[in-house]
Amino acid sequence: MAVRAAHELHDGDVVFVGIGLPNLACNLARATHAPNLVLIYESGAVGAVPDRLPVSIGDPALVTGSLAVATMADVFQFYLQGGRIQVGFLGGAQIDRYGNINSTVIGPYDKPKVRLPGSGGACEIAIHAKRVIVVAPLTPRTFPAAVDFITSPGLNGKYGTRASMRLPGAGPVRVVTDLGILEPASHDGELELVAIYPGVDPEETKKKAGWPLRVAPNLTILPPPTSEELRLLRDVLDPNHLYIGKRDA
Amino acid sequence: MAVRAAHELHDGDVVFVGIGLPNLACNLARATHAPNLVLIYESGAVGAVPDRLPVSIGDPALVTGSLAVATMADVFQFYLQGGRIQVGFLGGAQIDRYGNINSTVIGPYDKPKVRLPGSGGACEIAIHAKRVIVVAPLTPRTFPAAVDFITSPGLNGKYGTRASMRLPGAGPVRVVTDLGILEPASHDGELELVAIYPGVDPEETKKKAGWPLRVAPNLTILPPPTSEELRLLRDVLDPNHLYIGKRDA
Amino acid sequence: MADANNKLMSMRDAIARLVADGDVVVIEGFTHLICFAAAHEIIRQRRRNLTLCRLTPDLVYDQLIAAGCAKKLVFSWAGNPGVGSLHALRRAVEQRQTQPLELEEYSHFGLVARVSAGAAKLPFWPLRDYQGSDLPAVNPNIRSVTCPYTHEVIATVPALNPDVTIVHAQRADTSGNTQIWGLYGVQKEAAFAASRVIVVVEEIVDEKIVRADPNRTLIPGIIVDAVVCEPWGAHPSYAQGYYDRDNDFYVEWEDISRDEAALAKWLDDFVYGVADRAGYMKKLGEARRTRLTAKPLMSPGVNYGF
Amino acid sequence: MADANNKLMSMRDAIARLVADGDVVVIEGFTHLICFAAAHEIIRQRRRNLTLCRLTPDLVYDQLIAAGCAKKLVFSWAGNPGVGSLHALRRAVEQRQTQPLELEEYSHFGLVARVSAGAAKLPFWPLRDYQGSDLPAVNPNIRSVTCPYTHEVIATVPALNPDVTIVHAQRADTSGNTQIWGLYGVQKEAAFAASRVIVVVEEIVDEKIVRADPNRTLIPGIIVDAVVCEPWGAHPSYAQGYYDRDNDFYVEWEDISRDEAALAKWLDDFVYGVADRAGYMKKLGEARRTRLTAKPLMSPGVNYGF
Repeated sequence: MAVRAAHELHDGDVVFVGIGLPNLACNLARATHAPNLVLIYESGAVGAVPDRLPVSIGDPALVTGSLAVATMADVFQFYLQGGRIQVGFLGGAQIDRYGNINSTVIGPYDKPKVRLPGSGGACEIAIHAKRVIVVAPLTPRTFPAAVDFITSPGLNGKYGTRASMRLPGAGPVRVVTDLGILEPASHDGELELVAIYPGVDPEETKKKAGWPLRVAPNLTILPPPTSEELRLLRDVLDPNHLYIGKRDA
Repeated sequence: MAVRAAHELHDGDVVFVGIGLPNLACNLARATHAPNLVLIYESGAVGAVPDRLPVSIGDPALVTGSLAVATMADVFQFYLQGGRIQVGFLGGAQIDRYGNINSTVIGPYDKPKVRLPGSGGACEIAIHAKRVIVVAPLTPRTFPAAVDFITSPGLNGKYGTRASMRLPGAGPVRVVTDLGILEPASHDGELELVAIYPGVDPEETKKKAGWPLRVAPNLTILPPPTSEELRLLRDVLDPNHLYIGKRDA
Repeated sequence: MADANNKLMSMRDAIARLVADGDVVVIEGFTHLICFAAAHEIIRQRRRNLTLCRLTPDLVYDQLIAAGCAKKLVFSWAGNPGVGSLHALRRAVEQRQTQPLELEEYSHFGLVARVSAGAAKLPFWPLRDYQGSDLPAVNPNIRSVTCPYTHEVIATVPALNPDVTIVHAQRADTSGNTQIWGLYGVQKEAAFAASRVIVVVEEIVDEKIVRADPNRTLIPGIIVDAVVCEPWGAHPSYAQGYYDRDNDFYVEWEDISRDEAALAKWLDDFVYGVADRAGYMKKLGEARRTRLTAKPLMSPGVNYGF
Repeated sequence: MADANNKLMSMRDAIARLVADGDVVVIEGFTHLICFAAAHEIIRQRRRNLTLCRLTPDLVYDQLIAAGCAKKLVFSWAGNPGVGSLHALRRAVEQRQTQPLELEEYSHFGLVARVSAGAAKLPFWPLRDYQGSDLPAVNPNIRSVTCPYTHEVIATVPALNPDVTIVHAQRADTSGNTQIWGLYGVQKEAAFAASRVIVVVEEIVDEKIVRADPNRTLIPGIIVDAVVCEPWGAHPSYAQGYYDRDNDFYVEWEDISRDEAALAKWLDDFVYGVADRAGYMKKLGEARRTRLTAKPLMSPGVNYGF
């Protein structure tokens, strides 16, 4: 997934980075095709070049040697709301067929079965980032037809479409999973399978979503990660395999 | 006037300082009875201890050796609007009987006889500072019954009283002139003569305002500046007599 | 305060004098400079019914909740950064005890906006947020205004003005002029928003040090009520230039907090069982201290001359 | 820009490419770091019908107005700081020429709020101001909203989003990561509010210098379009650590600007008559340069290690 996520980044993009896999993907992209990627963490570190894999988004390694440190008021008002962020990475406990994301509660809000951490910056990232890339394993539990709570808006839903709500960003334009990539259909914003990894069975994959997952007519088979990409991930960027297992790469 | 203005300051006051006489008064107060005065300039210098008489409110001497530098957004939002400023100094081309101040235009706004600099921070200082001290020479021209334009609100006027407008600060509680001190009457906020310098004739002084100037029953004669105060002003604080003539002291 | 030039006091006195039962309390610091030392003293002094506000409750509020100090939590992301859950908090919410914990939930931007309004003494703050989210449906404090120019509907949050804000920082003088470098979080806004401010620092420095680099001063002494010198006061979070984040402890907290008994024992050992921060650090041990101590990496100076 | 890592260009090219007739232009800097070099190049390139926005028009806009570049002025305090009047501006307003100068007037707080809204891409900014003042009566852009919590009426100003903002600073790298110390003014907000940003610096430094002290960076390269290296570019204003304010010239301007002919001659000599900033400084003379050069007063560094 890290490799696929890295491929979604363009050189020069200003990326709002989370910890874990997104961070890894950004560093892989910087080490390969996107040397001019600018990483911004909601903690206020701008242009960070961490010399170790940060465990938290406020890791001191993100500050030392960075280009700038911003107050969080500036990060959210001037950078994010100001429209300066091209890419935002999001994950979530639940993602519905329209890319609405739940990171708040499983079950009813007032009597939750599981209390999740909540939005953090996710809600505003989903609204303001020009493009949102979602990274999550494709399972029926993670991809139900409808989420228990909408923390971060997707492409369509009970509150309307992004256009009707006049949201500044394009929302989740790509969902990177462990089996393949989902993309919203242009006409209704429903996520459909547009690409799979080599050796993955599309018929099997269709069963992994909580709704009848459409397969794009032009379904493509993704090339396997290059040996160089795998070497970077396993030996350089995540030597202790904190975030990547074999499959994840 | 500098000496009288200095006497209006209490030790520990946080003062929003302008250039010229107010600055001189603050430095005199710091050198005498108010060593813990904290000087804040709208330019963002906090706790400045200028080693030369600053010519502009952004003089580098205000920054070097200061306690803090704030953005102007912080100065106006967090310090002034935030209610952290005890004293603001204001001057003006015209001050009316209720302490409304004009520093915008002489004549009509659209076809001014004289175009003055305008508000700067004066309007918000008049609204938010806990106490405002006005410093101006007492002449009919400077103290008309009504001003041509209200730049900064006083105690009463066409828009109502400070209470009816719910203004956070007390407004111009003291007007220091070259002849004596004016203070607003508690019942209607009209400025009246409450103190004069030694040798000043109250009857003559009454003629210096553009309205029938009331004299407070308990009119006091102010003590002359001490020799120490004069020495500080003339030899130490304003050696080149940029801001003080003999009389002004 | 009595003496504007010396607000120095012990953590015990600062908490005793400035934090009362039922207060709205902010202990800020986004991953960086989280004042655990103050939280532990609040636990030792058994404050109750506090409304705790923080973007990320983090371990610091999980501990206050476990110790029974909290009545309500105002937050925007309640996880163990990089690890997982805050189990004391989850227990309080998922298996509603006799006295359940009240929650008021925002996004980061929303809570940043609340302290910004508080600092500016405005009753609300406008932000472009929450369209298409369920958050406003569960939080009636998220409202809106119509722009008087474009007539757009813009979301609003109300001002947050805590009774007391506790800020950890690298250094301050005895008047409370406080300098911070590295991540700022919302420390400045939280301090200006509060009725009372406690600054806790790694080092007390002479006013001359502050005046030698005024652009580093984030919080002016004029808004500070107490200055506490508490080296390592932010552990297990970190202080840039002083010590690293104790990521191992954040991982250990997963198991400690998951088990109520283990958590109670931890509080007995490391909070109730020690008199102060010095005692806590002694208990933590020299080895960990040595491992976490920051290596020197000094920045060059700049010229303030004219 | 073509190359994200090298935005370096001459002042001539920067103005030619990024400032057009009719633009809304902000050259900020509150007494400190006012980019006269950019203004002079705008005059030389004979830009017309500009809407000039600044808290304090200062000499820099008095010169642009005298040279006929301005259609409109948005401001909050139009005087010669510490001296008196801006006579070109006063003539344009008091003795309305064939094409009079349009004025839009705020207080400092109001204009600070306008650029803050612009930087945050909000359509308005709320502030507690203007009650009891005639300013709203002469400026229909000063309006109000009702607080959705307290129902207070709070004043508002509209966002200011200039076509181009020109910021002077002490130093930047070639990507435009810009560091400022001493007075900040509204440089950060003005830059974030603009569609195009030109940064003019005393010194181009290696990215390593910027990264050695990231807390000093006020403006990130990602919002910068052009970086111009122009030593003494802020004279007669000043650059902390580089040169002092030329107070004598501010005083001299009183007489120069009072007399239209003298002002025209000054423009001929010091703006039209020189090719660039180097020419201006040469004309200004070595003696003045020497007198204004800043003395060294270095701040100590801080530790960024962990």
